[in-house]
Amino acid sequence: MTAAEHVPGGAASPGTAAVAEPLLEVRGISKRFGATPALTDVGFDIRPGEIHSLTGENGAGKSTLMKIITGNYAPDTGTILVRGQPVTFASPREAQAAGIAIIHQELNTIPEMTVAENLSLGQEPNTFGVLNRRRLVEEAKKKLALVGSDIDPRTPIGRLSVGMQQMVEIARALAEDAQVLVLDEPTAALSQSESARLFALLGKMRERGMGLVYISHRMEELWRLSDRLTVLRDGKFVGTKRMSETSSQEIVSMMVGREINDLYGHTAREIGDVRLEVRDVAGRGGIGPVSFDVRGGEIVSLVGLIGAGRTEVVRMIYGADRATSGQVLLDGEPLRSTDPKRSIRDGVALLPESRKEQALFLEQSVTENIEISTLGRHSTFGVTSKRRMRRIVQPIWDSLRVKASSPEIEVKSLSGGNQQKAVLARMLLQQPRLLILDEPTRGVDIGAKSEIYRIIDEIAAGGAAVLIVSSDLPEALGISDRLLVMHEGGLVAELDAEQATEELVMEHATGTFHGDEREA
Amino acid sequence: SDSSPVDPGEEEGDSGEITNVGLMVQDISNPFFASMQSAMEEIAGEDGFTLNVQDGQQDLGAQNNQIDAMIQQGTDIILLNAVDSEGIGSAVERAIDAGITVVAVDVDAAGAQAAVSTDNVEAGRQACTALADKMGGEGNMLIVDGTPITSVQERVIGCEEVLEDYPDIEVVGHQNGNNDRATGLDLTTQMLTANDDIQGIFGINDPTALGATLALGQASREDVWVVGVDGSPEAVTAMEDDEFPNSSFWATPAQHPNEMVAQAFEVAKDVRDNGAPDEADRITLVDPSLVTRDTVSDYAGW
Amino acid sequence: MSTATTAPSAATSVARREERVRKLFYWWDRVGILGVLVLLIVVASFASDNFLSFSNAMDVLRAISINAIIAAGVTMIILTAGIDLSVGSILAVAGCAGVLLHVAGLPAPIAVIGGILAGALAGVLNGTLVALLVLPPFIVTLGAMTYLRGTAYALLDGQPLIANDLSYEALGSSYVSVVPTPVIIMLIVYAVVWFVLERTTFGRHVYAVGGNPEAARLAGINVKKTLVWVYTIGGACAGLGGILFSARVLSAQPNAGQSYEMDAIAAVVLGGTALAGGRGRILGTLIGAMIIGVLSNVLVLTNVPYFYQLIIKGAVIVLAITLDSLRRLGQSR
Amino acid sequence: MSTATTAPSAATSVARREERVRKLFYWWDRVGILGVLVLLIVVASFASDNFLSFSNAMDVLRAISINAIIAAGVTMIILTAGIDLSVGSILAVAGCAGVLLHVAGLPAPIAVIGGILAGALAGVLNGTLVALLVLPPFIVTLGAMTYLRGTAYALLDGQPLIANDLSYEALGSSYVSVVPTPVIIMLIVYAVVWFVLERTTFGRHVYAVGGNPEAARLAGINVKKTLVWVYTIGGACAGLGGILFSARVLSAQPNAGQSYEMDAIAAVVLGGTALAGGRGRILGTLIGAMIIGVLSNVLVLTNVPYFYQLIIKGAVIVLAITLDSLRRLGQSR
Ligand SMILES: Nc1ncnc2c1ncn2[C@@H]1O[C@H](COP(=O)(O)OP(=O)(O)OP(=O)(O)O)[C@@H](O)[C@H]1O
Ligand SMILES: Nc1ncnc2c1ncn2[C@@H]1O[C@H](COP(=O)(O)OP(=O)(O)OP(=O)(O)O)[C@@H](O)[C@H]1O
Ligand SMILES: [Mg+2]
Ligand SMILES: [Mg+2]
Repeated sequence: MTAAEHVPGGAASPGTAAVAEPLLEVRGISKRFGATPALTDVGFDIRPGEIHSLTGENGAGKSTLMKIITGNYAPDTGTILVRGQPVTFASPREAQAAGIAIIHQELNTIPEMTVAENLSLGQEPNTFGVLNRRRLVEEAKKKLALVGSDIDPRTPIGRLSVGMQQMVEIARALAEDAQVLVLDEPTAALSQSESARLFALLGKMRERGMGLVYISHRMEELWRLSDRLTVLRDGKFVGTKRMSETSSQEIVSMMVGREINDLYGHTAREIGDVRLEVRDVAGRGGIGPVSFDVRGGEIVSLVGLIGAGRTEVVRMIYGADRATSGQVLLDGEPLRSTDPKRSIRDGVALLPESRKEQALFLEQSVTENIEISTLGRHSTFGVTSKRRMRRIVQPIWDSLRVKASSPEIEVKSLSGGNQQKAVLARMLLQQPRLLILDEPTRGVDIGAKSEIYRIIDEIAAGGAAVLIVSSDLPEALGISDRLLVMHEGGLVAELDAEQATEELVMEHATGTFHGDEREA
Repeated sequence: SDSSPVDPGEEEGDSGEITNVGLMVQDISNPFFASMQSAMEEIAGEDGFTLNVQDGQQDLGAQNNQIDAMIQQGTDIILLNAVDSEGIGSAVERAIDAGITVVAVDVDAAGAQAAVSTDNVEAGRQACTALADKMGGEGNMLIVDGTPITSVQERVIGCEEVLEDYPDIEVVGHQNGNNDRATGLDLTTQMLTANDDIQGIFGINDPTALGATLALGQASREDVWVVGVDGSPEAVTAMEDDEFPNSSFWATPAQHPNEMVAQAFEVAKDVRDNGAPDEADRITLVDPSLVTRDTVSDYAGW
Repeated sequence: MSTATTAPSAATSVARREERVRKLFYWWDRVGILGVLVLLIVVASFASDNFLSFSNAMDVLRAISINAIIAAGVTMIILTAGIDLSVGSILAVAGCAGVLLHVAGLPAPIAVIGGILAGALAGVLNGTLVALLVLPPFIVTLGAMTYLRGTAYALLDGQPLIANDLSYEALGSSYVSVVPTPVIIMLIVYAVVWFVLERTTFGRHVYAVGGNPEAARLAGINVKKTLVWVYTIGGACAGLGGILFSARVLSAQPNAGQSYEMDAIAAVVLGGTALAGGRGRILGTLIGAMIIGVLSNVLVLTNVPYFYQLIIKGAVIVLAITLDSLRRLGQSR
Repeated sequence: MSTATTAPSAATSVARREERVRKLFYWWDRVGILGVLVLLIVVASFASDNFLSFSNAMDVLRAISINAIIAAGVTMIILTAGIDLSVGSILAVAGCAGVLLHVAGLPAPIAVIGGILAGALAGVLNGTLVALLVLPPFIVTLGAMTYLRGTAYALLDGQPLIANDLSYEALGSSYVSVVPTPVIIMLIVYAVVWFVLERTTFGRHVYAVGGNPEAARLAGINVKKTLVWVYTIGGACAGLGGILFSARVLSAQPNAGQSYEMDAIAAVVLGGTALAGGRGRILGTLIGAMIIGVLSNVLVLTNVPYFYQLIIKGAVIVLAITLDSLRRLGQSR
């Protein structure tokens, strides 16, 4: 683990005035949802010119705490102080007026509207209700300039990448002269380069004396950005530490209540014969042609910048999208790969990139979500049995250690990481020969991550070929045997994970590599 | 009052030749109006004009639009069975301004040059007189009403008028259906549950009354008599004992849609040749003739 | 329950109690509108002496049977986030088909099956347009409502076709012991649809397709096939409704079933199925249909004038959904 | 366009060209169904000699004016992911209110405004139930459709109220130069709604509420207020429709406007507005209404028998949406 080598940002930052009065402070906050206590007696504060990180397992209550601070929920008990003055926020608007803004975990944009319209939402420039469209665009340009972006404000925001949309949201918050900005897992859907841009921006904001709350599950980001760090567990306050006075080990054990020694849980796996052969597969939008192999028992990561085409490639293998040319072979047999149903029958499983949009049935129970792809296998003449299903689901449920009262509850009431485990359980039930995972640990806490890695490793050890798309470089390096680097739709490098470094991967991924060790 | 600067009807002119006739009815799925259609189709075949039949779907707005389209079409005669006799007035005026001869059929239409219509109030009177007599002037009865449109309401008015002369008959249930068999059946079934002691039922038209008859059959009720209005073929079937043994259908005042529409067409031709009749002769009222189980064998039908 | 068994650990017993509470909530969440129905029945029995009798109960059930059968199919369609406005017209076409087959001299089972198949066929067309051409179901079935009505008229040249000796008359008017046959058929339909939705893979697919079509596709569900089947079943249910209708009125009525789609959708939505798809229960629909049926019945029994019936009916529908929604709000607090 | 100006740099000219292409696409995306309308007009003018005349064009526009005005309001409601099934009944109530005010001797403007206000009031009730009690719009407005119809009947005791000297008759039957007044009113309504949707903050809020209510709320938009207003405007539009209807038929008709909600929704959806909300254009609705109007008109003109009219009408509606969807599919490739 390289994270510990980073210099804690706070130590060097001139803005950190330990004596400064907190911009915002909460004391004794509790909040229940029905029978579930989401927060119990939590305290937290944020000072000018600091980045205060918040971390903890999925479902620890981080988002809930932030929603209370920003006026989305009312706390059951506890007080909120803004610059020492007790306040109550009846709505997000009131919190905004007090200089507190939030970038939510889920995007809050309106896809059909333009960037400019999204930026001005709720406070459109107008005279007696009539829009001033020129000012709308001008103001949008100014706001975008705050985050150093020059996108055309007239583009429908839905056409932008998640990262760009997030920049728009940040621009909106900055333009409202926020003193405190909360970012709830902002990098979960961002590429390396987009994250870098975001971090630079956060640095500037800190220098300007803003207080930033940064929520993340990524250890290296926490180290890179934070001045202080607070850990929540099961809705309770565990502790606040200055980064200069703590260690990775300590943070992890604060989060999960135990130590995680080997995050990636590598076992000695036996690499078998070639299972997956991708031959000159090309798709729309200048993707490919790409060719590569994955062997049984092998874990291969597909890395690259956002938009490099990794998702496209794996979707074509799975048959979710149509390839314009090329061939895919599994154990020597050509995969027809025209639709996912067929692929599943042929032993291919795909964990899609976006769990809410592409994987989950939010209104349905966890069990129903897990069993959906294998119903046919576990039914007699199309008739299913609840008992039989439970018997099949239970062991997987247990082994994944999903944090929920019962497998019968609706999946939407699970935290993000636990939802991801439910999707992974669906893949496991398929007992695939080829397992494809697109961003398998996006938004997942470190405890769950280590379990997911352990499961992936087990599947590979069972002889399956595993292909992972990951934007989390340390993860890709840590878990895989081999890395395939993509750049602008093509495969540009194949690297041995043992020898590769983050820097080397980035050089290939950005197309700035000039050495001659290219293998692919 | 319509000051249309464009008057397309004028170009066609009133050349004696009839090339285009429009027949507008309120509800074509009712056999009563379908009978009008087939009668007119026959005449169209003989006289060699084009017949344009439009269904008003019980919607005054739709009939307005249909009249406008007929004006465009250069229609010579409109035989109009209006959804609402007064409400259609402004559209009739437009048609007449455009040089079309408009004759109302079955129900009057405000502004029409002439009308051939049944006396619906009289039909209601005949039906309920027959029923009251059959009930022996005493007992409880039901009225299965229909949608609130002129012709239906007039029948109920006629019926209630008659019932004032029968103080020993009480109307214990009065519900509105959709002038069809199914709602007649459903409403009657439920009203029979509410009121055990029933001797007679008046349905505002034959489909409704036949629905009531089915309800009685399905509830195995005897000694209850049903009357309708129209004199439709199904009512005839229901009254012919051997065809429909359990039927409690007693009587229906027959109206003659086929004759009525043919007569209306003759009146229209007359209007074109000799001008509109004066107010006193504007309406040709056709009295319904009562058909009962006793007289059904003499009834010619539509 | 036996106290003789070895005492379970405290933890297990708490878990069991929680499980029971959870199940209760589960059940209540699904059939909560039942409370509204019960309330309505109580009010109705005060309003009319004749209401609470076995024969009136059967009247109500018979009166709702056709709407309820149609609504069962519509429930499945709405679960996939679709809608079917053509069920009323399908009913007419199927009734006409059934009677025509009877008139053509074919035996009763053939006529009945023919009618249901006619309905299914109309559903296949709806489903194909919705699934394969990805058209909005609202417009597809609005179009179908219009052209199928035209077809029903055209089949019979616009006139009702009376069939006093209808071979399958028994379906409409006979009794099984003391229960009217249409009511029995309705209960069978609900049992079957319940089984299909709750106990078969196809049922799971219906919920999945309605909940998240993209996820369903990636999970290996043939979304298009599922949709075509759902509309086909919806059509078949409406077809069965048409057969029962014709058996009840002993005739083919080309104008039968007008605006039935609204009654069916009202039953489905009152029953708690979300128009957005993926969430709802078939039992709720039955209760929704009963609410509408009881309401109509008691208004007739108490001889309320037509205009006021409309006012009361509309108000009670809004009230019912309000009560149901207050319950749900209370729960989430 | 002038070539005399100093030549712009190559980059600017490319940018300008792109801007033009972008605008073209924008436009085409919004009014693409226009192509279907044009096609229909071409077919219609071959089918009937009487079709392509100025006076017939005015007839078509006058015939659609009421539906189009109602549909304008319904467009706003559907943009918020809602629906309004009660517009037909609102039309009846508003017409009755207008005529009753006239009969009571009040001057024309008061009667007209009174009718529109009656519609708006019904809309306020719908909107309040939808927004404040978070009830499904479908059921709320289905209930309203029923109780408002009852109210219209009750207002007039079921009888049409004839008013041959209606003070605001001119709204229904007069001309402004050669254009019928209802058509002018329709165009004004569309201009206003277009302006509201495209050029005011309120319009932006309507799209936002329909596109992502949670994001709208977080951005400080008063979602509930927006919803109440939208249903109110929808009610006012239907109320205006009722006034025009009564002016056209010189009477209050309590059974006016039945099933008009379907025509209005059909126009909206044909016009490209998504029932899921957030996406659509008011101009599309006008074109959708025109498609329906041209279709009805040409079917009467060509003397197609009634049953076949229905079949053709249904089929053309499905065909229109198919063509439109093929265009969209083609575009996304
Ligand atoms: N609206 C809600 N209704 C009911 N329960 C909720 C709601 N929101 C959150 N919870 C529950 O409250 C707890 C805390 O959730 P929260 O979203 O704050 O966790 P988190 O720390 O942000 O997790 P993650 O890292 O997965 O985002 C969880 O158990 C969650 O299931
Ligand atoms: N919503 C979108 N609209 C337009 N183009 C898109 C969209 N999403 C992706 N693309 C384009 O598709 C191509 C491949 O994207 P893809 O998502 O496969 O990349 P990726 O390497 O998996 O990146 P990511 O980290 O986003 O998953 C890129 O050119 C990208 O710009
Ligand atoms: Mg969170
Ligand atoms: Mg990707």
